[in-house]
Amino acid sequence: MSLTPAPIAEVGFYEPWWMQIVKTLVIFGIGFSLVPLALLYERKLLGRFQNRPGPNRVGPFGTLQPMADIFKLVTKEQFKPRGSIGWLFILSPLLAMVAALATFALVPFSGRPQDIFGTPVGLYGLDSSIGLLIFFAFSSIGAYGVLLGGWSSGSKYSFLGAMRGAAQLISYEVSQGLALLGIVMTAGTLSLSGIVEHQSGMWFILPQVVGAFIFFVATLAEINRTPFDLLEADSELVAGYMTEYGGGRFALYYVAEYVHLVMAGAMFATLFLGGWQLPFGIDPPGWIDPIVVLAKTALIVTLIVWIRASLPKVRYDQLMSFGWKVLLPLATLNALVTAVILVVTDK
Amino acid sequence: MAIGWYLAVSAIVFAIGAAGVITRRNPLLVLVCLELMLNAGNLALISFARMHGSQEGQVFALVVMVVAAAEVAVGLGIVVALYRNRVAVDVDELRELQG
Amino acid sequence: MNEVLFFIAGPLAVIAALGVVVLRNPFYAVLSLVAHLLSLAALFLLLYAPFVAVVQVMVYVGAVMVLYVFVNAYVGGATDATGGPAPTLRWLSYAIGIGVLATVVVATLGSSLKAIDSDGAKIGADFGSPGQIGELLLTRFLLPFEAASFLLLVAAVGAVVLARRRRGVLPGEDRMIAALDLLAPTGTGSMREGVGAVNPVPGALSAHITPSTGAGSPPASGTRGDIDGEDD
Amino acid sequence: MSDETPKPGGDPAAPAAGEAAGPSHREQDAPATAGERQAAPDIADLLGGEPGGPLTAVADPPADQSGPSAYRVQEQSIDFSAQLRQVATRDDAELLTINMGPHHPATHGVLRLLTTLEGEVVRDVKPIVGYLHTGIEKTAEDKAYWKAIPVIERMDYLAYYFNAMAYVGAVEDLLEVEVPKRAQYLRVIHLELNRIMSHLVWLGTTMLDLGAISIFWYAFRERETILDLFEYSSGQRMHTRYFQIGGVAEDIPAGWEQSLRRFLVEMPKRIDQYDAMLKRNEIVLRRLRHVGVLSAEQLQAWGVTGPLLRAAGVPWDLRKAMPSSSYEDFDFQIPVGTEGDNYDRYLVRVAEMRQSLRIIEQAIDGLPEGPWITEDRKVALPPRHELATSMEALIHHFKLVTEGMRVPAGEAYHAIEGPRGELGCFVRSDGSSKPARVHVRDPSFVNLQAFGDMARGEYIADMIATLACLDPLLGGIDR
Amino acid sequence: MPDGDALERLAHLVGAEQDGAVVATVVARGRAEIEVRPDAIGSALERLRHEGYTMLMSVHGVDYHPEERRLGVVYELLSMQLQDRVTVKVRVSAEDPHVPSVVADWPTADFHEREVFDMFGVVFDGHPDLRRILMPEDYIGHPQRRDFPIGGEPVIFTETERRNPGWWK
Repeated sequence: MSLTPAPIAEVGFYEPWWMQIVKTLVIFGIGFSLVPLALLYERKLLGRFQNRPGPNRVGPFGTLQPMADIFKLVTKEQFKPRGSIGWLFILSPLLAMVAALATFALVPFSGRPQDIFGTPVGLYGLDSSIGLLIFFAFSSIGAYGVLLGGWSSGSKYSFLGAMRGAAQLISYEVSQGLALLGIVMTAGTLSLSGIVEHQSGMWFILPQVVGAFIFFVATLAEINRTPFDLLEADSELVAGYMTEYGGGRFALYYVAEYVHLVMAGAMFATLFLGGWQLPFGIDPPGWIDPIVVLAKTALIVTLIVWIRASLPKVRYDQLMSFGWKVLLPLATLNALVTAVILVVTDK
Repeated sequence: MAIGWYLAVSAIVFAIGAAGVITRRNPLLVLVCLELMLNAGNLALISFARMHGSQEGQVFALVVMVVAAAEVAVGLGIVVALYRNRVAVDVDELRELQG
Repeated sequence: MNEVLFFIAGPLAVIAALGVVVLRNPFYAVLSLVAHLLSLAALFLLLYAPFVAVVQVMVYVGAVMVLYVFVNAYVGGATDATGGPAPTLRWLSYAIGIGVLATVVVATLGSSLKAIDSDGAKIGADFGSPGQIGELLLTRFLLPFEAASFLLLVAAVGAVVLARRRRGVLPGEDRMIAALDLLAPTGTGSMREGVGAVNPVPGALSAHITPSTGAGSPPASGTRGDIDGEDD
Repeated sequence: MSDETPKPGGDPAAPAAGEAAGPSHREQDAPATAGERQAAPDIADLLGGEPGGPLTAVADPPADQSGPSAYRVQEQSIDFSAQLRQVATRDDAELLTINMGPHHPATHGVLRLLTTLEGEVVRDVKPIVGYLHTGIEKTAEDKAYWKAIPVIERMDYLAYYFNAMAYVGAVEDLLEVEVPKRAQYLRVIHLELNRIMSHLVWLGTTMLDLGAISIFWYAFRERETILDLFEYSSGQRMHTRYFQIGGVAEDIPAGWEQSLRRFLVEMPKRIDQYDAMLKRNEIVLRRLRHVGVLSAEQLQAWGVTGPLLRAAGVPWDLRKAMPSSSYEDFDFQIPVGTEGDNYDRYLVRVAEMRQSLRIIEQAIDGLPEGPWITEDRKVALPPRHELATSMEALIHHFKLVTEGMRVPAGEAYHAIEGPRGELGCFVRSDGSSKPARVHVRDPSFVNLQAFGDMARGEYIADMIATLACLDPLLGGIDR
Repeated sequence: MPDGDALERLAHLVGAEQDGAVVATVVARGRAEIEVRPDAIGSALERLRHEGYTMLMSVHGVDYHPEERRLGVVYELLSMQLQDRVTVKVRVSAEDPHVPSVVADWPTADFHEREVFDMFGVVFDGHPDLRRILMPEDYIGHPQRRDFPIGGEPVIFTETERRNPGWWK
């Protein structure tokens, strides 16, 4: 029994059990420490877009502002509305948080095993042959955090927000998945590091520009970002599903949102921007690879923040019809055209 | 892990589902219990696939999932239609469907 | 490792299945089914069916069950019919359940399946991978595959036809008084309730079916909108 | 719970008001209310149909104060407001009543909207106002004419110059005092600056409601410049009390004109930038076009004026139609829309900002020399230097500061074109030094009535956009 | 503003609708005013609408406290065609403060009449929804009346009252 490989993951080479635990902790730590960074980055960037300095009081250049925010939220009183369902109300933010953080394990930061203290270590948590599917599986579990959180709050605003949110997440997940069919067909694998390896010649953003566009737009809706931030819809539904949340539980939702933001950047970088690969055949030493991935992630995050600074948000019915009537047919067409081209050019 | 264990779980879940279909009166929950039975079948299929080392069982499981999804779509459509037209939702009182 | 995972996921699946049958609140029953499906997905992984497991989570948990939760919230989480099944029916159901269990156990154990107490046949590394399953689906099982997809299409159309509104909502049309009119206003957060002028909770009507919105706690809690609830 | 249900009316034969209600001042009010009791059957029917009606309960609280008290009885009338008006739906439609406000990010203050939704579609909406009522009109009755200006200014807190202008104009009508030309021009400059400022706040908050966050900061940047100008000329940024009866408080300081001209050069470029961001933005177009449409006839029936009416194609602007304060001297246009949807409202307001800039430019170019407040010593304070030399000036100063001016008895209604429509002030004088009645016809108050017609049948998100484009100001509505 | 002659013509037209409807006419300081009997207000406004005064801009309540028929309701009419205004006034006694509502013909009067009712206690017969508008629903008295006492008003909220009835005494 111990001779058969672990069915969940094919890690490619065997890592000792302690290394797996260390990796888990490190990934968790990176995920958590990226959140305040992303938070600060977005606020600073928004500040510049809006002609103001942004946070600049706490710590040098306001760098400690996100920590102060999180500290403030965590130390606040925890309360539950009287109409809420207690255990679900507590569980839902945790669910959202766990589902968001779990996807972090899938991002490959380097294709080569790095030699750390004499042990070869793959710079990823999990490189499964179905990595892409696992990513989608976790993001569909994430919808439960929204749905249950809004439902258990016992408020009409939360309820409406949750219903909207769940419908939006499910609808756009379809387009998001279909948009990736093209690269899956081209690369011939669902493994994320396999997809990155396949981009050594040309990044997928060039041949799959339509797919990249659809994936990006659908991702904006999936991670609840302008112009699709209707889960919160603060102008009509106050804050949507998290209206009744405060303190630490709100912080969990908030953190999950920023994990999603970073994950969106990382996934786009992995799938379309060549992951750790650099163009023009530049082959840097292995320790550069994670930095390359993070830099590409930051690029996408910047783009998302830029969109937030400039665009209004759409209406709910417009969001739905855009998703089903524009993105979905376009994604299907993209998959079909890719398939035809593959068949024609290949054999 | 012996395959028998998985089959045992499958059998128990199937029995629970069967009992639920009989006891439950809310059509929504009847559907839910049907899902239980279908999933017990799925588990058995996949166990047998593992046992024989052939993947046909997994393919069947996938087909069962599709059938279950179709059943859910229609079933929930019926529940919503029922709810729109009637206030109480109780399978024992649905005489109209008897034709 | 596999044994540990099995003895976590297996009992969890059974307990969650029991919860589906036993829990009175439909919302909790559906959530229980979600837990059951997740533990089944873990079992599938242990059985070297990673693709089926992920599809289980993506399709079943991610889409089908969300639909259930939706409909549940929409229908208002009406509790299982008042009083539950009749005692005879309940005992009958127990009997049937046990009978089915016995039949299945006898059928599997008594069929003298050779490998039932083994770990299963030798399998390759890519057993159950998407590539293998896809190949099977598009070669040997093409007809079931097409039939299933056609079934799905028909079901989708059927569901839309079933659940759509019968007529459009036209402004100016006279409104017929329906049973819902008498029930829905209580608990929908009218101003009367806001000031405590009406008491939304007690009384047979509002206990029997909660408002169409389902916005709020399960009907069992019974104190929603009760602004006088706590300390006077 | 059951003992909390309100009891009807109390005993109609309960003892007189003074005994039960306690505070002695109620006795003064009792005859009037008791008089209504005889004449109130129909209104009692309206308010809840309880025997004797709520007004009876006003006069006669139940003698037994231990149980649910008199104040709960009043809520019978609330019941009425919860009814759904004009909800035309099929019998199988599910309705959801949702209470937006008084504390809600998108209601522009403490407005409360009792909204009936069918899915995402608004079937009925009832605005409930009064949460910001501060009794300014009552307060003004207790102040000398020229000391009432600061309170009047605080009604519509984004159009304080307009509030002051309407009130001051009405008092000047009563006094028949001549306002010097320079004062009139200075008033025009400040009014138009105020109009731009008000529209800027509208632009920022409306786009914030649509989800565009940055435009808010840009609009407030320009608003800051205008507030700096106000501070420069009057010492205050808001509620400046710059307009006086008979003129303005002070001449513009040295250097103010240069600051204003810098602003006049800068502002058109800024408006171009807003247009570049919003005017052709696909999402803005989709959110605003064909939304919240109301025909000109309906708008006029609801008494709506200002940009809303102009957006529906009616070129009605009091600055042109009934010019006061030298508006006839200036060359400007009235922007009108065609369809009357939210997008037209947006276009009209932005175009109005450009026209206001034109007016300001002409006014500052042609600013006449001369006094900035009337020479009538009965109305305006004498200049500081006269106090040291003239006994008469000292007497006038003393009389004005201690008692105020006496205004001949009569009534006046002075209406000007505010940023939100016709802003009129009704002043009744009984010949004393305090106004006997001040009533402001605030445009937001009137325009809000049309909101139900605009929002019914729209999506809930469009309802928010429509409300934002209506531009209600709760300070003005509640007064 | 119509001059004296024009106002007399309007008053004549209004009076022709109903005998003795016009009580007085006033032209003073840029303001033309027709005072009519309370029961004639509907027909008077309707007549003036035919004369081009199609918009009702405002309704003011006034309290002429020491004088008799002390409550007044002032209707400000506007004609967009003539670019002109005319004022119609009715006065009622505080003992019998009843004025027919004009909401059916002039929807804009809705909030105005509610405000006048709220502040002065003038009851508009036929108003579809005559409730308090600015003051709280459970407020007692009509605060804009001239004899309404100022100061010392207890601040009463339903919530406090419910918990501690009669606390203000």
